[in-house]
Amino acid sequence: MLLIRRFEEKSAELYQEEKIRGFLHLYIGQEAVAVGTLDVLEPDDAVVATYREHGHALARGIGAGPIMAEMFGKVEGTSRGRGGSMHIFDAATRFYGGNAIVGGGLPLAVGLALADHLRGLQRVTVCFFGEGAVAEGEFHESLNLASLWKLPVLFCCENNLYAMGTALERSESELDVAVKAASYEMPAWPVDGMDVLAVRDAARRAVDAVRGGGGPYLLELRTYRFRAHSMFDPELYRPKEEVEAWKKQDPIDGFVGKLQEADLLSDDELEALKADAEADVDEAVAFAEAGTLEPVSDLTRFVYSEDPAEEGS
Amino acid sequence: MLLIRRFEEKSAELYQEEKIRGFLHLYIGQEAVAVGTLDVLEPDDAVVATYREHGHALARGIGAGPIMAEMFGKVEGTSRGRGGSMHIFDAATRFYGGNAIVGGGLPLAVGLALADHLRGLQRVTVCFFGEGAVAEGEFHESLNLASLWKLPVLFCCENNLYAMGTALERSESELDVAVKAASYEMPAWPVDGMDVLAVRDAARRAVDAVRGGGGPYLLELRTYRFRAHSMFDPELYRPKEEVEAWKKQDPIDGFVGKLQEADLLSDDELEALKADAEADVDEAVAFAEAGTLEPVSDLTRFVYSEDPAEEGS
Amino acid sequence: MSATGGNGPTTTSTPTVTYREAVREAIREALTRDERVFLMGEDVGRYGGCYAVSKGLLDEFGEARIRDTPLSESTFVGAGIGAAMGGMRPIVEIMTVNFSLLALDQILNTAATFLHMSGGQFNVPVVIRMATGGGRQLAAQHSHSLEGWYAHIPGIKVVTPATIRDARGMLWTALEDPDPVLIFENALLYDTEGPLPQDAGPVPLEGAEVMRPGDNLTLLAYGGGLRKALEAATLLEGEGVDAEVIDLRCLRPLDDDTILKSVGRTRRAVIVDDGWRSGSISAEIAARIGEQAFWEMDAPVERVCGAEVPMPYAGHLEQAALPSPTEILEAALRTLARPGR
Amino acid sequence: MSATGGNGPTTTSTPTVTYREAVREAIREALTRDERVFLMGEDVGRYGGCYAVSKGLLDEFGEARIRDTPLSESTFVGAGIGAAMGGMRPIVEIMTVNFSLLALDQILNTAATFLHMSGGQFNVPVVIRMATGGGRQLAAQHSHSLEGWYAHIPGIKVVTPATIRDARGMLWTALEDPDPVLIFENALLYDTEGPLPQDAGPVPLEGAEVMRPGDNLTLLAYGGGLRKALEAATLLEGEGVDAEVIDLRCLRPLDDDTILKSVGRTRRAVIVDDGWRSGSISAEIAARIGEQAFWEMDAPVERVCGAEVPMPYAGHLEQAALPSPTEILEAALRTLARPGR
Ligand SMILES: Cc1ncc(C[n+]2csc(CCOP(=O)(O)OP(=O)(O)O)c2C)c(N)n1
Ligand SMILES: Cc1ncc(C[n+]2csc(CCOP(=O)(O)OP(=O)(O)O)c2C)c(N)n1
Ligand SMILES: [Mg+2]
Ligand SMILES: [Mg+2]
Repeated sequence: MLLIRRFEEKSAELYQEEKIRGFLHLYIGQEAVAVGTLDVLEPDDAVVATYREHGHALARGIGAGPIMAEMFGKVEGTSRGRGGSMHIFDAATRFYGGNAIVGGGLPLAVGLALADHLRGLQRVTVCFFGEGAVAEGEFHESLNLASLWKLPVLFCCENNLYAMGTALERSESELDVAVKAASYEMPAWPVDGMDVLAVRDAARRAVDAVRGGGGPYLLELRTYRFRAHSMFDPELYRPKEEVEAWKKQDPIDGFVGKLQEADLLSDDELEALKADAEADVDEAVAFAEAGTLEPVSDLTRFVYSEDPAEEGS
Repeated sequence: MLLIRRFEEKSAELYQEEKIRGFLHLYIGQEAVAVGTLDVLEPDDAVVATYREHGHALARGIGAGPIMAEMFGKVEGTSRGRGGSMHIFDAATRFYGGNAIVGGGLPLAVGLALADHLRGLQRVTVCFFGEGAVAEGEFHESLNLASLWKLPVLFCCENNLYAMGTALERSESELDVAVKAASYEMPAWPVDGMDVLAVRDAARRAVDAVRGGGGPYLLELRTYRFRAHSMFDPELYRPKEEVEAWKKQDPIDGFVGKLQEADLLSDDELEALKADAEADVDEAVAFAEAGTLEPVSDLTRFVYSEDPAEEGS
Repeated sequence: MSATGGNGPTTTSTPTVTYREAVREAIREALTRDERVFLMGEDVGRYGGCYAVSKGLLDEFGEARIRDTPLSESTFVGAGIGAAMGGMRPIVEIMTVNFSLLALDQILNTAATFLHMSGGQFNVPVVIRMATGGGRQLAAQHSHSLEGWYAHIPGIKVVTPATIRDARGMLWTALEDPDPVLIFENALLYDTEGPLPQDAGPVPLEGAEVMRPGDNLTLLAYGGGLRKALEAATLLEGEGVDAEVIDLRCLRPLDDDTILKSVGRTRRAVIVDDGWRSGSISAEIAARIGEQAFWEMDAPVERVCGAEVPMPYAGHLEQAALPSPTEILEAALRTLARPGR
Repeated sequence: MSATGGNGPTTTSTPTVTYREAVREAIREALTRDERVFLMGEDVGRYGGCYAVSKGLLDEFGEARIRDTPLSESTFVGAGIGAAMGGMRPIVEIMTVNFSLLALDQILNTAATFLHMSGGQFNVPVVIRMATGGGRQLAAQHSHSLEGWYAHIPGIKVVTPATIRDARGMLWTALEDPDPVLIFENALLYDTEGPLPQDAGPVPLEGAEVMRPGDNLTLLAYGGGLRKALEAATLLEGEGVDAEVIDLRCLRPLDDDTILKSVGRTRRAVIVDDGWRSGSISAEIAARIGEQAFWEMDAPVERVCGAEVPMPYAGHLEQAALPSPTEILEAALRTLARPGR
């Protein structure tokens, strides 16, 4: 979580410096969700995320360097600089983006799970999306299909209360996301998304059930983004006090507090961890800075596969 | 109901004779739904239906002649022969199709209701769709939006158990359509769609509530189509016995039986009614036969409005 | 012409089959040959396919591999994309192109972009089949010809099997292709018949084909338009005109070479396109001929396209809205009447 | 040129405004002028619009008329269509063209067909606005230029305001149009500035416009491409070439007359199109020039289009993927170097 936090803070700075361009969506405040859920996955499980996915990518074990290089538009980036912040991909950890169409990742996750189901593999696909995506038709279609076919998907709805500037109560007639899952006969429960241990516990139970063949599950992870939606957002839609109140529930402070109460983390150790994170991020930036740009002559590469023999994944 | 039944039987014959072409979806078996619901509407309420809409059009009071002429492709048809069986429209009775994209009519109905809401009119929009449409994303989006904005729509799901050859349990993880409505905080209840009086009672209560400003309602009308999905369907997907069993619940026989039990309808009266229906249909066919074809030179009319001054509806 | 994928000159019987049977046979072969292949779509199983293409396959291959889906175009297409990335080789059937608009986001924003967005990591070997075209009085929401429109999208391939051989042979090649392939089957072709050698096999996806050689002008057509072009060529023969007819076969990528070789020789061309004229693939072809054969052409390229109108139901209007052999004939005579340069 | 809708020669001040302000002012005027008008879309209210276009309008006009919608593109577009038929005059905002694919079924199968399918009974006076275009490093799912592609659809009109005046003046005309109008606002234009007379009013939707007269060749452009064409014209001036620049303004219907009048005189043309080249609107324009001005042209029509690649994030690649003034210049010089006939 410290790494994600520091990585995101640095990204914001680099955006100001115009090293990072395009859209940048920070994960600050929501770290416990990615860290808690992805901790319980096996290496060959699959992850589908959104444009707000740096945290998930880092928690999945993708290097900070390649992610940063991606945002610098460098060949050394996770997607050779062709994707940018919103499109982190990694075949090695089965990280399927980085999807920037709200709701677009859900059918994909259903399909990945269908493949596992048909191939008889005991793998799980975890699909992250915001509560804003719940209003999209694809949410409905995907939950129905996954449940109907009993596919191994864990749907993780990160409910940070806002979709850009639209509060949940302005987009949903029924506010309880878990209630919605019931209309697909899908088990679902809400989780305190600011408590990494609670998230991990819930995720473990859900992932075990999914892997065991119980069909899909849905977790509603209640969280909050501390920063603006993207770097363009003047945050007219929510009171400063609300943000401040949520910041009191900072997932990192909370977890550190618990560890320290239990005497499991000394101040020195904490400082060392922070220094590690800082160093990792610095190294990532250096890696990105040192990266190279794809030659313009390669512009139209990767529109179609280059060697039919290397097909498949 | 007698008129609809006879009209549909005749249409099937005329299809064999190749007077009617394209797709033809018969309403036989489901008559009580259209008749029962539309009976309680006011003249300036709106109706949105599907490609299986002859029954609704007739029950709404659109003439059998123009409907038949439409299927003959004649200028005297409801849509000047440009729509055919699947696209019956009528501005006078606010009958907005005749929509042949499954689920496509729902957003439209929401919009018509939104207009009434914004204009402060106490009108109701009734939207018919099959249970197959429930799986479409637009069902989800439309129910949510209508409920969120408390719009005056009555959603009528005609559950005839099959979407073409796909039985409900093969398309839905949760079979109870009314349960789904709960996830939009929308009141909903199931109705015996073979009993025209039950349908009318339920529709009256629902329409009154909607008109009173209570927001949208959903009725699940449980019914069955006695004929094939369309004229191309070999009906491989359902056992003959199932069809025969449902035919014992014929909505017309049932209603006639009730009337006769209560001594409200003599055999002679029944025969007279049947003869009337027969005569009406014969007249409709004659009207259609006598109709004219649009000149080919007018092919590209109605792509854009012809006189900007006649805008609006 | 011989089936491109045949295995040498063995003597085999050549039964007459319908286009429908050819597609079914292609699906059956794929299912038999590769266990990663499965068929998914609305009513492909119990109903037997809305055009009876997959009739019998459920019994033969079972529910796991012949999958009826709910009415959820966006999601089952997206699931096909996901399954393809997950190691399967799905054949996704969208009943008709008209409903594919509901899945267009998945096709354009996911299938067509993933390889690129992931810097080459994730290719999408999905095959999406759909029926297309008008001509059966199905009116404005069931008669689109959008295959040429789809050809605008980089990252996908668009093929339009117009012959029994291609109906039989393109599917397997499409399944072997590492990238998304959209197969458009003109619904009017399903009942057409023709000979198909029993050992007919895969054919290349790309490459236009000369179906009838000729010297006086070139008729370019695809999908449902090919028959009409061939008919027009016969009519033209009656007028003493020797028309070359080319089946484009693949709309993305277009085979510029074959087109240019032909028009460079005949110096006159008519393009037949069921799609609405403005912004149709016929425009792209005409533009390319203008760009690459400007000085070779003796007359403007003629386009015989669908009328720019939502398809009317009435039969006589619908026929007027679609290209006809007579219209092609007239266009050909018009272009031949031009003075040349 | 003077604002078409002006009310005679009154002396009014001409402040400098941004394109964004011009659009906002147009919306504000429409809301003020006609109580049937309302604005609906994602984040148009509290957030102030994803491009800050509608900032302040919620406070001014209230929740009933500035309606934030859930993320449900298909349904709120469909609801706009329904509301239009129900007597209102909705302005539906889709954040960007990229997400409009989710609503394409409603646009093509409902908005564009209803008038026809109902035999002229139900027209659909809906206005749908959306941002379009690349150039801001938003990568493959957020950079489409599909306005030319939309122009394929009969039953809708497609306009591409490229100037402050059109940003201000097209909306009202669109709202008065009885049929669906799609307004594509290139997102790079929102920050551009220019003079706008305080009494600027409605302008016609249709009709291309000569933005810079010239004799040597014609540059045809629209939307985000217009600036580039004008820049190229300046560069060409440095080379001693006098280029005419035409703003197409409306992609459906295209204004053949203005185009043909110009190219008939200059005999050489370059089309600038941000969209992917194959099957772009530039192809249609080139095809029409070929059809209608075959003997007038001295050289093949050149097209400077978007590269056929999902948009890459990296700035240098993205710039290479989009038409640039330099590329236009080169194409112009290429066409001028042709021998002529
Ligand atoms: C289909 C679609 N519509 C609109 C957008 C623009 N958009 C990007 S993020 C966003 C908000 C999504 O909110 P939510 O799902 O809650 O995720 P969060 O940003 O809160 O993580 C919107 C509207 C989009 N990317 N895709
Ligand atoms: C979006 C879309 N997908 C598929 C079809 C083809 N189709 C026409 S009717 C139908 C079945 C619909 O079933 P249901 O909604 O239950 O209505 P019913 O026919 O039973 O009245 C299908 C799949 C279509 N018209 N639209
Ligand atoms: Mg959110
Ligand atoms: Mg049904």
